[in-house]
This record gives sequence, structure tokens and C-alpha cells, in this order.
Amino acid sequence: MKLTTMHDAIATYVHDGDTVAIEGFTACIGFAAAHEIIRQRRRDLVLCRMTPDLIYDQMVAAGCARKLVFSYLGNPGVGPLHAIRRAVEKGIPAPLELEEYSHFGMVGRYFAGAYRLPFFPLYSYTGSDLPRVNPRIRFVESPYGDGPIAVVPPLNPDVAIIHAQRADVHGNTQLWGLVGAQKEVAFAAQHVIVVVEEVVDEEVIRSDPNRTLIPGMIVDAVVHEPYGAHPSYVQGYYDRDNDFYLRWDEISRDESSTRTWLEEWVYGVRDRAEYVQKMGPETWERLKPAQAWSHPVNYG
Amino acid sequence: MKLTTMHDAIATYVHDGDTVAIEGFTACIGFAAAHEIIRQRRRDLVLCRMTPDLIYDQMVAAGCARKLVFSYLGNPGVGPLHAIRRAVEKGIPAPLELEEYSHFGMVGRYFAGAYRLPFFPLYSYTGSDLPRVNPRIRFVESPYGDGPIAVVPPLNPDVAIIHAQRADVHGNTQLWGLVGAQKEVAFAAQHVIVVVEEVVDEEVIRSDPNRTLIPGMIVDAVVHEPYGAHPSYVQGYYDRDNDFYLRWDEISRDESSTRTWLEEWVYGVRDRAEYVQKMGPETWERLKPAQAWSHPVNYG
Amino acid sequence: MSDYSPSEMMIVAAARALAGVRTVFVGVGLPNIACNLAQRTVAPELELIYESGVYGARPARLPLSIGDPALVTGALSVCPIIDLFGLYLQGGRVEVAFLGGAQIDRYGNLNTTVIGDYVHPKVRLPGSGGACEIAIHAQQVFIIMRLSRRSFVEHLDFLTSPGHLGGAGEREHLKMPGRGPQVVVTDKCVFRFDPVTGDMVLVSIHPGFTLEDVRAEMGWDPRVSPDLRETEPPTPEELHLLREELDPQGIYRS
Amino acid sequence: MSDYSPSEMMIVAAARALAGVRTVFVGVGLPNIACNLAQRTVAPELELIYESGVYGARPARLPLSIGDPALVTGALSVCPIIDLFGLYLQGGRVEVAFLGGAQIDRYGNLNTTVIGDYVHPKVRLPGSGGACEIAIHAQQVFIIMRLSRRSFVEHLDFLTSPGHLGGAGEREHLKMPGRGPQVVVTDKCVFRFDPVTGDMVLVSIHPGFTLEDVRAEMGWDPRVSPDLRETEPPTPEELHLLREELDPQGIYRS
Repeated sequence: MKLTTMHDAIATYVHDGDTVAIEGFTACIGFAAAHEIIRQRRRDLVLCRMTPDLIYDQMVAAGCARKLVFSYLGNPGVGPLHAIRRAVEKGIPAPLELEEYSHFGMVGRYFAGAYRLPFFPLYSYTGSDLPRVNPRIRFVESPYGDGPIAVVPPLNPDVAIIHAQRADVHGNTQLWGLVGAQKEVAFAAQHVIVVVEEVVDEEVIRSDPNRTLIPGMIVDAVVHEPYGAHPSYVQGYYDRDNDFYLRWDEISRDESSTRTWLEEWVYGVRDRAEYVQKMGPETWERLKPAQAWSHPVNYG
Repeated sequence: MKLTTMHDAIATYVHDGDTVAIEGFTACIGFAAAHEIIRQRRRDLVLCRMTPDLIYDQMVAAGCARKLVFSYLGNPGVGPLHAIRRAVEKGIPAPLELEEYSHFGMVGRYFAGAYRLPFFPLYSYTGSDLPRVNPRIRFVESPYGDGPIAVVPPLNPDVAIIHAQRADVHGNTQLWGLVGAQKEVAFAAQHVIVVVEEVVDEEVIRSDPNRTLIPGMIVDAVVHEPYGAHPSYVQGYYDRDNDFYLRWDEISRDESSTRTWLEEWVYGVRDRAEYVQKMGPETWERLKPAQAWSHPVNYG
Repeated sequence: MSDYSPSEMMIVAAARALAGVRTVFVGVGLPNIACNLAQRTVAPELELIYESGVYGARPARLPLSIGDPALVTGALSVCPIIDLFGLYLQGGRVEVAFLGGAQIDRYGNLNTTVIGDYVHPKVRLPGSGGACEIAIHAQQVFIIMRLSRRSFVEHLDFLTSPGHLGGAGEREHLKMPGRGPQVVVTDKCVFRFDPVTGDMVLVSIHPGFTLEDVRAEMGWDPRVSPDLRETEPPTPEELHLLREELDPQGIYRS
Repeated sequence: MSDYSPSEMMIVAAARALAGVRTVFVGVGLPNIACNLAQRTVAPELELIYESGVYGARPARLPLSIGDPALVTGALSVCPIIDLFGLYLQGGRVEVAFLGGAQIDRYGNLNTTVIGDYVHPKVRLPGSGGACEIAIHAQQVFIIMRLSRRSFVEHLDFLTSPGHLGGAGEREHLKMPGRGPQVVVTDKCVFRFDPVTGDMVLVSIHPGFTLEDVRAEMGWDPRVSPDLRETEPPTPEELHLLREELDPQGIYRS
């Protein structure tokens, strides 16, 4: 029984200076966890994510991070991440160290971390300037005589935070739609916090074991947090709030409007439940998805 | 539209001397395909499979193979594979070359083949005699200063044969229960034959895209062959015929009883449909599984 | 200029370049619309692969990002990111991929990382994402970028994704499996690459523009094909599909 | 001998060794029954991991192979084989794994490959399966084998799965993450390993057998613990669970 509150999960497993990975490739991005980290005023975090997205833009604006490990710095389908650019280009609110890879390199780092390998080999980076600016990207010679191949080192975060559709109280977690790099980062991490839309009976999980992405044995805390991935989305539960992604482009252009937004929507609410209430029912009505149910399968 | 008969799929994609992988770890073993290969009297095949099981024991007894690439030679839960032992120990019906790995090494070879990597690194084989007898197992030095690690080379079969629960006519294939190394071997192979219990409408596949293990784009032929994995099993369709696994231990102890069995059940039937009929309805009644349906999920 | 926008001309030119292609690796925006148009015209068997892990998408609405839930609903397959890059891309299964960037040089090398110095950048751009490996592995790379002197530069500030590097043959020498950039579609013209030298050659200019218009927007003096011609303008059928079916809200028209 | 079989004694002794363990990597047969017994007695939180990819199985009947469909129905998770070996085993998530073999030496090294010469074997055995990597990665290895002079040998014909290799310290020197074999449960006795030398030490003899019975079945003269004792026989509760609930058909009794 690992069910706890977001407050307690963050207080227990996220410490100043930790290496933290909140994954979710466009979908299932753990904004509720990020906002709680901001509220608890964590500092000097090394934030890992393939696509830092608005979630790390907000955390960087709030001063939580000293470094990003990433592969694509953008507001998907919209434009740049202004707060991160301010930190990188102007040191506002503080300088931000960058350690960058390509997407395949980044997920390869998680894979190596999860598989306890010394490196992940991949045919990327040849001819690129990336290895020149990131000395962690190296090359090994194939012992079968087929030349050199790039490698990236394992990435083992102190804590990984995964948002998913459902889990049981032991942390056996099922995720569908885009599954990104969540399995790899969870197995790579020292501690795992799972945040879900629904806590379900163990029998629901057991009815479809191939759907289980993360087994309870590697999970430390389960947090029940409906709408916890807004403004990103959870397949089958709510759509992506594209309007907010566009609005963030405006809000974040300016340091003070960014701060005002953080005051109102992060520091100004006690928890995600209050954020959900403040957002108002029309938001959730607007983001309600259609029904598109899977054909069940027989495990008998 | 890739739907064809087993006869034509084998005639088109399996040639003398080919490297063939019929995967399926204990479950979904493609016996119908193997029997058709025997009937078409293919010779000098290099047969790849983590667990050669009865399927390759039968193919070796029938004289199809010149070599096995494998990781575990046994009749699971019963004992040795007598026909393969006769070939290895006594050269009956012909000598058989062996190239062996551990399970992780074997699936790592498929992974490297599928990912088009020069090798798959794994911390196996240290202290073991396996690298001494298999020079394809080598070691590379980590460029991060953490010492040597074993590697295995890619394995890219000419053809992979996958048995699954369902596919559409384009070869988009869904498999549940044990999924073994099927995805990796399919992507590693030059050609892929998918054999299924049911050919379903594309809409069934599209209702649950996370369940799709093999996309149609890599599939050459789809064969509809109910009970095509007997005496192994297909989760939700029929149970493992443990009685036959025990009986094979008796049949295969002796060269002539093995030949008699092949005459009756392989050469003596035209196709799998005739085998199914000859087996009789009481067999399929006996192997009928209980119902245990997955809870559906919403992809809206 | 006629009754279509430069974006529409770009989409149409890119779509035509996809004739007969079956698998394309694509982001959102213009390339996505170009692929949808190609599916309805020159490449009926085209399947789209998104780096988010989706294959065989059938979106009920225009996707607004590569992770739009509409791409997942009713798709043929969704796989983990590592498989998307390992099995599909590095596995050699992608025939064509679309790329773009903040800067491009004459060999089709692309910069999406920084303007200025890497450590103290003037402008920090998004970085590679999957572009670096897409550029290496896709059998062919198609580039869509608006022509401008700021973007078509003599020297990149940073080489994120390799094109033909220093010239033809370098990719083969480095054993890169993909053939590299094949075409650059801009709002004013189309370039292809000289197979002998590996550099860009202007092959067609969109109706309404001149060679001087093109030169004025480039950081180097482009080579011009002896067969330089005017780009075929969008047909009424192409414009109809674009405006009535693929992008009825006109999101990608301007 | 009392009213229980040597197999029952082995199962009970192995189950007791699992006290407090939470994750065990297991095949079918005696180890599987031992784990089921441990779940009901000394290790209530024990979850079984099968190399077929199953975690948290809840079989409605006794599984007859590691790929029995009954292991899948109602399991918590089923994963691809590569993840089973990569994420769970090499990932360091397995506390205890059971192994056995055709031959074992005093350091717990195991042979499951050949009797005789590798190229021209007298008996071709199954090979490694997952044993080689299990022996390297599981935090602890428990061995279950019947005691016999053919199996407990001075020199292995082939070293498939490393135990303590040539003695204590060799595993650490080779940076093997697991601690190697901890206990050998046989039908006549139990061995543990000397932490200083890495070789087997006889720690208990099952009721009804003598030290001479044990010596007669070994290819080397075993070291004997100064605290050598008689193994606690199965309790009535243990026998009841085994016979009435876990293996009512008595498949693994003899």
C-alpha cells in the first residue's frame, strides 16, 4: 500500500540538488508534481526530460533548476520556451547549465540506466557538432570490424515521476496512448512516484498484464491526482489544452507576467484539487474526449 | 492485402540454406509453419530460436537443418530433445552444427539485428566457458572507464515466422500473453510471415494501437491458420497440450518411432486443416481455455 | 502571384516530391499537410510515422503537435520512443523524412541548436530532438524552409544534423546509411543536390519570383540548373483538397 | 526416514531459505513449489518472476512449464523477454534466483552444457538458457540439486554459470553484481558457502542420513561446519500446505 498525497510524495522523494526526471513525451506530463515541487521551493535540481516543454519552463522560471539534461527545447507546435531561453541567454532568474543529446541519445541514456549498462550504442552524432560540445557522447570500436559507433552513458535519476491513467495501490501501473520513455526512466531511477487519474482494484490490472508498463516492485509512492497532467493530456481522460500552450507563449515572454502566473496558479493554490476547481468545470468540459474503447482480449 | 496460404508463404519465403527464425517463447510456437517446411522438404536451414523445443526437434529429425542457433535445448518441463541429441551426439540423420548463447545473448542478437546495431552489450558470460566455445561472443571496453563488457553480434534471419492471436490483412499484428522476442526477431528479419488464429478487421487493430506488436509495413505474408501453434498454446484460444509434450518424450527417443510420427502427422496430412481434423474435436475441447477478458480502455 | 499563398505552393511542391513513397517520418505543420496531400494524390500508400511513436495515424482533426491525442485514436500502432528510433528509424524502415532548421548551408547541413556561440548563445534554439539521427538514417531527407538570407548561410553557427557535410561522398565515407538531403522546398523555389559535388542546385522557381528574388535571399551565390524551370503551380484539385479537406480552418495557409 | 519424501524435505528446506525475500526468479518444478510454500509461510510478500516474462503470477493450477498459460492469466505484468533480462535481472531487481545443473563443483559453479568434450559430447545438455546471466546478476543464488557423485564433481566438464569461480573474491574482482551461490539444498543435506574461501560447507544433514551417506555421493571430500546439525524436518503445517494445497496431485512429491 503505497498510496500517499502529492505533498508527501514530493516532500519524501525530491530533495534539493536531486536529479529529477518527469517524463511523458507530449502526453501524460506531470504538471501537478512539478507545481508541488515549485511550491515546496526545491532548489538546484538537475532536471532531465527529452522535451522540457512548459513543465520545465515553469520550474526554471520558479528557480528550481541548476541544470537541464534534454534533447528538444520547445513549446511543441508553438515556438520557443521563453523562460528557459531567458535563463540560458541572460541568466534570469539564474544561469542554467545545459547538457544536450538527440532524442535517441536521451532515451538511450535511460535505457542504459534501466538495463544497468555502461553505455547505449547508437549510430547518431556522426558529422554533428553535438559530440564536440558534450564530452559525454563518445565512440567505441565494434569488435566485429564494422567501425566506430557513438555511445551515451547511463542516466539514473534520483527520482522519476510518471503520470499514467491507472494503477493499483501497490503501484502496478498501466499507461496507454503515447508511452514515450516512461518504462525506461522508471527502471533507471532510484525512486519512482506514480501519479494517476484513477486508482483501480488490483483485479483491473490483472485482467490485462501486457498493459502494465511499470510493476509495483519499483514504485515508491502512488498519488491519485485527477487532471494532474493538465495542460498536457491523458488519452481517454482529457485532451491537450492547446489554448493554454498558445497562451503560455504570451505569458512566458515576459518575466513579470510569468511570475504573476506562477503566483496565481502555483503558489496561489494549495494543491492540484484547488487548481482543478479554480480552472472551472467549463475547462474540463471543453477537454472531454470522445469515447473510443479498445476491443477486449481473452487471457483465459 | 497480404493474405495467403501456408503452402504459398513457405514456398515463397523459405528457401534451402536460409536462416530461419520461428520464435515464440513456450507460447505461440509456429508448428503449422514448421510442418509445412518439412513437407516442402527444405534442406540446410540455419534454424534460430531461443528454445528449439519440439518444433526444431521435429525439423531436425526430418533433416531440414544444418545448424542451430539457440540458447536452451530442452523439452520444457519434461526433459531433453532426443532428436537433436541424436544429431549432435551421433550425427543421425545428419550432423548438426551448434551455435549457442544464453537467453539474454540470444534476444540481444535479435535486438541488435532489429536496431541495426553492430552489437548488443550485456554483462553476461564473465567467468563462463561459453565465450571460449563461441568466438562470436566478444568483449568491448567501456569508454567511461568502467571496464569490459560482453557483446553479441546482430542476428538478421532471412525469414522470421511469428504466430499470433490476430492480424488484419495488411499484417498489423496483435499478440498478448507471453510476447517473447517476437517483435525483435520480426524487425531483424528480411522477410516476415505472420500466422494468426484470426484475421480481423483493421478497425479491431485500430481500437487498441498499443497492442500492435508488429506493424504491417514489415510483414510480407499473413496466413490464417487456426490451431496453428498446437501442441504449444495461444493465450485465450487454446491451452498447451502438455500430454503431447510428454508423449513426444516417448516418440522421439527412438529414430523409427519419430519417423513414423512424422509420416502420420506431417507428411501424411495435406495441411494444418487436415491435422486439426485428424486430431479430432475432443482434443480442441480438452484444450479450450476459460474466459478471462481484459477490461477495455478508452483511446478517445 | 496568383490565387494561392507561398505556403500552399510549398506544401504542394513537397507533396509532389513524395510520389510513390510508402513511409514518411514527419512532424506537424507544413510537412504534415504535405504528406496528407500526397496520400490523396501521388502517394496513396503513404503511411506517416511520428517521432512520438505513432504509425498509421488516422486523425479525426488536424493534429496540432506530434503528440496530439488525435494521432493516437485509431492509429495502427503506438510504440515506445526507443523502438520508434531504434526499430523504425535506425532500423532503416523510413523512406523519407522531413526536416527544417534555423540555418542551412549549401550541402544541406542543418542548424537547430544555437545562433552565435554555443556556450554564450545569441539565440538558443530547440536543439536536435530527433533531427540528428533522422538526418543520418532516413533513406532520403526532404527539407522544407522559407528562403531567407538569415537561414541560407555560407557557414552554420552549429551543425546539428548532417546533410552532405563537406560534399558528396563524405556520408558514404562515414558509412551513414541514409542518402541525405534530396530536395529543399522553399516559399520561392526548389533546390536539389548535385550527386557529384553534393551541393544545392536551384531547379525551379515558383511562379511570380525571379532568379534575382532567390539570390537576394541567399548567403551564397547558388548554382543554377541548366534545366531551370518554373515550378508547376498548384492545380485546382490540389488547392481544393488543401482548403476544403485537409486544412479547412486555414491554419497553415499563411 | 519419516513420513515425508526427500523431495518434500528439499522443498521445505528451500522454502525456509527464502525467509523475508520479496522477489525471486524461478523456474518450474521444485523451486516453484518451494516459492509457493514460502509465500504461505516465511515470505508472505514474495513475488515470483519467471524468465518467460511474467511477474506477479497467480496461477489457478500448478504450472507445468515456465511458459504455462496459467502463469499469464491474472498476472500483474507480462513483459518482453529482453526486458525481463535487462530491466529485472541485469537491472538488479532480483533478490534470489534458483538454479540447478548436471554438475556442480565445490565453488558452486554449474554445468548445464555438456558431459564430455564440447565439440564431441558424450551427453549434450540443454545449455545455459538464462542460467549464465542469472548466476551473474541475481543478488543471491540458491541451488537445488539431488546429491550424487555424478553431479557433485571435482572438475566440471564445462562451466556454464559462474558460482564463486576459483574462490571467494573472484566475483568481486570481475565486478559481478550478484553475491553468487548462498545455499545448496539437496535431498540429503544442505550446504552453505564459506565467505572467506568461497567453497561449500556442509551445514545440515536431513533426518535419516549420515555424514557417510553424504560423503559417498560426492566427488570431493566436503568441508563440514563445526556447527553441523540435523535439518529440521518438515512441520505438519508445511506438509499439509504442500500436499493439500500446492501439489494435491503429488506431481513433485517423488
